[in-house]
Formats: sequence, structure tokens, C-alpha cells
Amino acid sequence: MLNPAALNLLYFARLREAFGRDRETVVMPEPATVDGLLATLQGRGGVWADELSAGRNFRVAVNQTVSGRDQPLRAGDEVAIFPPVTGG
Amino acid sequence: MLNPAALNLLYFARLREAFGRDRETVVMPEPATVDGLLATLQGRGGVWADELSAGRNFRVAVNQTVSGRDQPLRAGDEVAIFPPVTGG
Amino acid sequence: MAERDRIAVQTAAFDVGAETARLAALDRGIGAIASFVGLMRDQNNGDAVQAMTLEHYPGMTESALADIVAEAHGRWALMGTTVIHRVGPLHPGDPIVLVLTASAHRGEAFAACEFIMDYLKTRAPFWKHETTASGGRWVEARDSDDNAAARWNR
Amino acid sequence: MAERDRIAVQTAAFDVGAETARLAALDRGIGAIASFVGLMRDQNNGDAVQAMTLEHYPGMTESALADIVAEAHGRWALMGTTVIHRVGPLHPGDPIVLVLTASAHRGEAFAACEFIMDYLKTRAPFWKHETTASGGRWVEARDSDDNAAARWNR
Repeated sequence: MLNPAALNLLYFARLREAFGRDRETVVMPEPATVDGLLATLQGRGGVWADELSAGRNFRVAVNQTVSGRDQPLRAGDEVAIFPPVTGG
Repeated sequence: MLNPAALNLLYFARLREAFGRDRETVVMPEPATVDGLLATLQGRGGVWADELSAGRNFRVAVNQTVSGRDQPLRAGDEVAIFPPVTGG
Repeated sequence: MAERDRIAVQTAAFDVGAETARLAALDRGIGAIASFVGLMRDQNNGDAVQAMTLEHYPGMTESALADIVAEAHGRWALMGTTVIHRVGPLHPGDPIVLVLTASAHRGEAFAACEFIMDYLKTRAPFWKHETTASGGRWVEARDSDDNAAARWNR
Repeated sequence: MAERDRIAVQTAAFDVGAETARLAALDRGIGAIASFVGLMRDQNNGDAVQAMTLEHYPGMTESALADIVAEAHGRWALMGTTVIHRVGPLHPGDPIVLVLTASAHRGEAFAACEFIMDYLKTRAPFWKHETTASGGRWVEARDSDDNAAARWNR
């Protein structure tokens, strides 16, 4: 049912506002990783290149678990990108 | 109004039960100290000598403040003798 | 049978008395219940704050809190826990978060309660947006919270 | 004006929710309220306990608790505290003691709450008498409580 490399992206808080969207679907060539996805998003330039550059402080969760940048991504994965948390 | 060397003694918890009283007035020759009072009470023998011997664990409070054994006592002082506390 | 652990993410306020009573009733061997209530302050970083909105990541929030509680159970002999975190609009003085830990003795209850708060602050996906006289802003994460969480690894 | 600190020795139960609300209402700069509830357990030193009576030293109890709270204020930036200790007959599951501490941030509230409990356990004149199947007995002081209190002097 799912496109073999379609990822369900979610954005939260400051990044949701900066990107002007809370979700989107992105198709990546396989084998995909978090690093590859971030490079693709940075390739959009502007706020994407700025917010997702190596020096910025943000987290990536794959299927609701915080993940490293070498984490492999599979079709249908839920990938969330968000700033450091500030609850409590 | 008060006898010049009359002390108001209070006993609590296990010591109250052991001594069979919760309070009494004791007259001491001045200058009196906590040590002197304890020696006087031990001189009664029996449970007094036993419970107040040097090896037993008890506290003395003079006018509601825990005090050392060299604390001077004045007429009218409230002197409480009790086991280590166990509240909370 | 009553659940030992309760985790909730909700817009409504919580009832500290009722939550304490729930834990106390779980087991007659419970001698200690430690708790923490986090409240919205009327100031942050030197600015007056008029209102706040708490955003979260539904689904991940609950599983992150469950992971933190599970880790607390692995470290201390806890007989019950409660974690309730509010989301949505809040105002100064409003309670934000409640953590309760029940144990036989107080040392474990205190340590587990502080541990859960420290981990919640750095691992649970909540974000605060606050309104000041000069407009809205996202609250920045604090190094002090990272340091508080890191001391549990020493 | 509301009192910053509240100390009570009473036979009646206490209301954790109402006491938390009292502190929360003192100051909009309060961001953290830590609390501790001590409950009567149905066992002690391996024996089932059916009932307990708490004796205290009226007058000295209140001043000892006030001294402990004053020392906590000297160590941490507290915006309010509550200490309530019950006396008289109690049964398993009954709450015995409540300590609440309010501060701007959680680290100070947690530390002060644990400090007050540790000092209360070793300095406030309360004594527990418990009833077991083999009769009544006075609870013995624990070395672990002395050790817990001593660590605040390091």
C-alpha cells in the first residue's frame, strides 16, 4: 500500500512554525538513513538549510524513539524532527 | 514563688512508662547541672539506675531545647528526659 | 485490581489529593509517597509571562513517560507511580506536571520522584510556547536540566 | 497576608490537595512544590502491626519543627513550607506526616523537603508505640535515620 520509500515526517514546536507545516510525506531512494533524509531536506535551502545545519540543536525520532543520524529508514517510518524538549 | 532549686521534670514514651509517671518536681542543691540531676535520679536505684546509666541512649531537653550533660539548671527549669525520637 | 502506575497527558487540571489517595490505597506496605508539582511561573528569563501553550507529540509522549517510569522501577523498589502532564493553554499559577512515587521508605520515593522529573524534563516531547509583552516565543532548553538528568548516570 | 510557613501538630488527618493549593497561591513566582507524605505501614521489623499511637512533647514539638523549617530557609530559597504531623491513635494506611516545600525551581524544593523529613525524624519529639499480635512496644530509633540526617552536615 505504501510507496516503498515514502516517509511520514512530523515537525513540532519552533521547527513546525519555521517550516510552515506540521507534517508531510517525503519519498527517499533506498537504502535511506536519517542523515540522508536531513541532507535532502537541507537541499531545499532557505529555512530548511538553516534550521537543519550541523551546528543547530534538534532531535530526530524514528517511530517515536529518539534516534542517531545513522539510523536506517524504511518505507512507512514515522520520522519526527523537533527542538530540545522543554516540558515539566 | 518557686522553690529556688525546684525543677519541673517531664518523662516521655518508654521512659514515662518505665518510671510510672509523666512528671514530677525535684529539688536540687544549687548550682545544679543536668549531670547532677541524672546522678540524683539514678540514686533512686532500680529502673532509675538502669534506664539512666551512662550506656543507655536517652536525651535531655532543658526548657524544650536538647541540652548537653554540663548544662546548668536554674529553679523553675523544665527538664524533659526521653528516648531517641521516632516520628515521621 | 488497581494499576500500579498511572500516566496521563491531558488538558484538564489534576487533583493532587485524589492522586495521593489512589497510591496510598494500593498497598498497606507503602510508607512513603514523594511528589512534585510543577507550576507555571509569571516570569521567565527576567520577562513577565502572561500565558503559555504546551505542545506535545501524541503517542511518543506516553511511551517516553512509560520508559522513564520503567527505568525508575528498575532502579528503586517502587510500589506505585503517577505521572500527569498537562498540554494546551495555561496561565501563571496553573499546575503543569504532577509526579508521585510510592515506596516502603522515604529515601527511594524521594530519589525516584526527582529522577522521573529530571528525565521528563530532558526526554519527554513537550514544548512550551510563552506569551510576553513583546510577543510569543518558544522556551529554550536549559543546560541546568541536562546537568540534572546527567547526574543519574554517575 | 498569608503566612509563608505553616506548622501543625494535630490528631486530624490532613488534606494534601488543599495544602498544595495554599502554597501555590502564595506567590506567582513559585514553579516547584515538592511534598512528602508518610503513611503508617501494616508491618515493621518483620511483624504485622495492627495499630499505633503517636506521643509527642507539646510545646517543644512545635518549636523543634520551627527550628528545622528556619534552617531549611537558611539553606535554600524557599517561598513557603508546610509541616503537619499527626499524633494520637493511627491505623495501617493512615497518613502520619506531610511536608511541602515551595520554590522557584525544583532542585531547591526537593532538597529542602528531604532535609526537613530527615531532621524531623531525628530532632522532633515524637514517639511511636505500636500494637502487634504479641502486644505493645515502643518503636526503636533507626541508625538509617541518623545517617540520613548526618549527610546534610557534609
